[in-house]
Amino acid sequence: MAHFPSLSEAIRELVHDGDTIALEGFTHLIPYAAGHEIIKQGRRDLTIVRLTPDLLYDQMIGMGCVRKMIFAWGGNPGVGMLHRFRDAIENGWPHALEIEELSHAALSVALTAGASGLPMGILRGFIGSDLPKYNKNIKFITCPFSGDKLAAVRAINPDVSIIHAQKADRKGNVLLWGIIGVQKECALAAKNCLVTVEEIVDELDAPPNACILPSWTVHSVCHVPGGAFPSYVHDYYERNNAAYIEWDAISKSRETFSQWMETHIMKAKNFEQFKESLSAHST
Amino acid sequence: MAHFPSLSEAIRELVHDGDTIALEGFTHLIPYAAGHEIIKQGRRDLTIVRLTPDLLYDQMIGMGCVRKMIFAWGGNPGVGMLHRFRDAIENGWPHALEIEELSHAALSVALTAGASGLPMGILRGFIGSDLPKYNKNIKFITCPFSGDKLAAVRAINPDVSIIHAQKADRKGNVLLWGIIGVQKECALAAKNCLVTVEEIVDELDAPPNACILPSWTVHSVCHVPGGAFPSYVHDYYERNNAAYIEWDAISKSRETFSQWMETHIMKAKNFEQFKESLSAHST
Amino acid sequence: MPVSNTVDFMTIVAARRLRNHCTCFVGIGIPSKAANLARLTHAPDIVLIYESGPIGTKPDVLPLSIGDGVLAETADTVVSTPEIFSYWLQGGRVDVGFLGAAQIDKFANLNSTVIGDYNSPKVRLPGAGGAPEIAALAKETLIIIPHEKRKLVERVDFITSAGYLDGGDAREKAGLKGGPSMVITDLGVLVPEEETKELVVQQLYPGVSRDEIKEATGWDLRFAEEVSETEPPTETEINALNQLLERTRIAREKQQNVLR
Amino acid sequence: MPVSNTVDFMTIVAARRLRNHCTCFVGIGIPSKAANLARLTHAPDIVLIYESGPIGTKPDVLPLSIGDGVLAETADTVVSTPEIFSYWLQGGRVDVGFLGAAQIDKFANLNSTVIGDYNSPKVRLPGAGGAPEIAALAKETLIIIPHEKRKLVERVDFITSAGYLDGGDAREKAGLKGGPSMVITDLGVLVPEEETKELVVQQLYPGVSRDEIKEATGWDLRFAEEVSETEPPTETEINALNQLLERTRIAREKQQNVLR
Repeated sequence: MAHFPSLSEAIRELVHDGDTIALEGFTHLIPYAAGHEIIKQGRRDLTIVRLTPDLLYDQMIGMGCVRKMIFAWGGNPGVGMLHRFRDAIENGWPHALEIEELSHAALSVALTAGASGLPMGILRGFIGSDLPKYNKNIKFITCPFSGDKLAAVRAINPDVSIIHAQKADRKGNVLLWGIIGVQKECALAAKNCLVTVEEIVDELDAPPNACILPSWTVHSVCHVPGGAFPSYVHDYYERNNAAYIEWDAISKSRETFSQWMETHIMKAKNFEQFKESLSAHST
Repeated sequence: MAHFPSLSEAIRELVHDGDTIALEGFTHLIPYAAGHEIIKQGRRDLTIVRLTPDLLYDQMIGMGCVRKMIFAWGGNPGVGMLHRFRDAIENGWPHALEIEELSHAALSVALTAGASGLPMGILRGFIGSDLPKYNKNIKFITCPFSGDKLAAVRAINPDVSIIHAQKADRKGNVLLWGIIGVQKECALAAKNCLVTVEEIVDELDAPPNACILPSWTVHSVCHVPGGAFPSYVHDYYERNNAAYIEWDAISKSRETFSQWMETHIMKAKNFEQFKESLSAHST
Repeated sequence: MPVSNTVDFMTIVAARRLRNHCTCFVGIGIPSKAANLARLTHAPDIVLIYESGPIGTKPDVLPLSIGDGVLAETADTVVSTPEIFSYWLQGGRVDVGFLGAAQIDKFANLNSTVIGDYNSPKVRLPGAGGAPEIAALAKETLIIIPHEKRKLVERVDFITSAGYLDGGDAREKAGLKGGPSMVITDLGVLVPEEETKELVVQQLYPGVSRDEIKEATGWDLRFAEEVSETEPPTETEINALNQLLERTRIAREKQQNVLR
Repeated sequence: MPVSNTVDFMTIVAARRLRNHCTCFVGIGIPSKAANLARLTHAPDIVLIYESGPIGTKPDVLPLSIGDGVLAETADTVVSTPEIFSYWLQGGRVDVGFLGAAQIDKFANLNSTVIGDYNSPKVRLPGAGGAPEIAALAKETLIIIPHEKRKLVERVDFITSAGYLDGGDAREKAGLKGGPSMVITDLGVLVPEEETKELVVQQLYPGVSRDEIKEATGWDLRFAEEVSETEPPTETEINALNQLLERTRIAREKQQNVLR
């Protein structure tokens, strides 16, 4: 059964230096509040997993939390590149960053395999691509029936997966909807799963066959309304596109980045204060 | 885009002698009306696929439509054995029946592979079981990462899949809910998909992330209210358990079976008449 | 108040084995009765999973089939069949799997496929269903089977679902974890012996003798070092079971009236 | 009325290529603009699929990112990311895939991974995203890329997504079907030559000379036997695109006001 700790308690209990963690979300429902808490608690040597690393992973990389990133597309959606990611890869700042690259399809297969208790997943992929040359966790196998060459990718089972969802009930059953990405697979692939939610309600009132994580598959549920800002939560709030656009300038230099992180994230007591400090700054 | 023919037109167009067909449904939403139409049109040499063949496939086998059955569990749920299936296997009546046996897990993997454009699917299965000795479409492969022995099953792509659903809209988008079994995979694995529905509506009013088959994945939608009788349709009608219980006695001998089929199915003009003839019989 | 028959006794013994909060993969018949009895007595937070897709289902009455509407209506969520087997069973989320079979052998291998030769069977049985993967992937399996010589046999005609294979470490060597932890019959309870994995008698039901159970078994049945007499059903167990059965009877009658 | 810039021209040329009822796997940027322009003009029944999960989406305004709420709200259904790639793309249900890249070579191989050496890149690009499987599995792919010498190169630094590999039948021999059918730049349209699969100029935009396009290309660019001048945008196309862009601008402004 899920616990209901505060976010800082939950991160302290679940996320340790050296862990492999996945904070999933495909544009929608990105667990920013949880990611900021990891940065503030100063975790180190993390392996971070995500199909579409964006601002949050850029922040974690720039703050030196990350040893390795497993990913498919690391950019600022609709805006451009991730400068802290690039600086780490191209110049080793703040330290060298190891990477393991897949495609969206292959990484979702790897997480699905992880959720399914399989050691690998298979797909029609990577034929003719250079990616397998640089990732030993992509291999080719031959179908014993058709003789087809298929790509096999090693299953991924994070120590901790963190997602943001619309609702949990008081037992800790979690409901999410809209663009659900690979969150369910990611949650089920992990040893422990932490979910931040907009609301805790008496009854989920879930439609039949909805995307639900039963309470007993979730380690901790934290009530963090607004916790996906500046991404969005379907039926709750829209994406703050301005924040994504502004990130480009903020993150371009090490100095502006470090100062912004210090001012807005490190000094804020919690995520609510972080958002307030941004508003204050923008007016 | 889906067409909206009558059921008999749709079966005539889509189902041919020698085809591999799947009429799926896990207790719920079994497409009886469509199956009866296949029997009445006298199709022969069919390969029939289903996780849980029940009365409908028993009827098709007893009426001589079937050359081969691919399945995991052939019984009368909550009641007992399928007598026509047994008579075909044990005594070759009305003719010999070829079988290809899998488990529920493996057959759902095979249909999922079919839906996914893969030549095979993999699972942790069949180790120590005698089933692979008698089914050449189960093989073992070794995971190139972990060295684990995994079962591989050949993908299944029926010529036609037939399912029953709650609703379609006027474009032919199909919505089903409740116990959805392997219907979506089965529908997407097939060259052509036929759906019988309880209702055709202006708007599906589907909840987010519901189980939907878009119109362009469906060949034909037939409006057949009550078409899943004696199985059930969630939020429409309950299972007629008595019909399942009565089937045991009806199907026990070749004579009572043949007479019942003649009286109730072959003579009925359509599925509505079949149900009327049953009610008349039971009063 | 006596239990009405041995089926009820088997149900109660099986129910006792289920801990609260455990995740139980349930089939129809005695497994479903036992799992729901456990839920209504000592294990209110047990998680019941049916292979048709419902997870965390809490039916008031017993389903007649594995895909009954009542299972979907009272579930925490209903997923597809591919998902139930991949993410949930194969994903290692099932503590206890319940199995029945037409035959079991002394190493707890199960046959639900054929009696006689596969290609020209004496009796063609319904087949594997979900059993092979439940037997392979649940953390432990409980097996429920009537105690008859033709059912408890030296060697099954066909291994549908692997138990301990040839005994000893054969299962482990084949790469399988878990395994059958208990066989509940209508005479007593068998468990695999530590080293050999041969099924031996651990409990006898009140009034059942060693000779009687040996006589009803198709191999030279041995006994555990300590054999206990099974605790008779308590009043709580009997009442809860009777109420469940009564609710089920009423619900089915009502349903038939609606339909015909 | 002139088109406002070459991006609009590229959008319109790409949109023309999309047939009604075709299934189109769309990325953000020009692909999304072009696909929605096609839907609002000659292809009202085009099926748009975004890799974040929406199928049959009909946004009134252009999404800024691939997972925008407007895509989910107007879709026929929204599935998970694993499903979009397995059942929908790999399942063979995508007629046209749209791709961009940082580099393309003369056999239409695409690089969106690194400029320079993989292990110590000059420029680290965002990476593959959905591109390798779209390139491998869509029945055809359309590629959109600005026409610059450093982008259209003899040999890409890194093959992220396979085009025709070394040309000729190399792609087919590797086991891949489909392939790039058209490369739309801001100077013209290139297509793979029948035999060699080398990209050659099929269309030039009005006012673009052969020398100009050769000069902007990193290999010795050749021309198809018949090179046509691209039809200028029609008033219908221009109006539809301008209205779409205007609706998008207003919606984004409104959104920002809500948020800050």
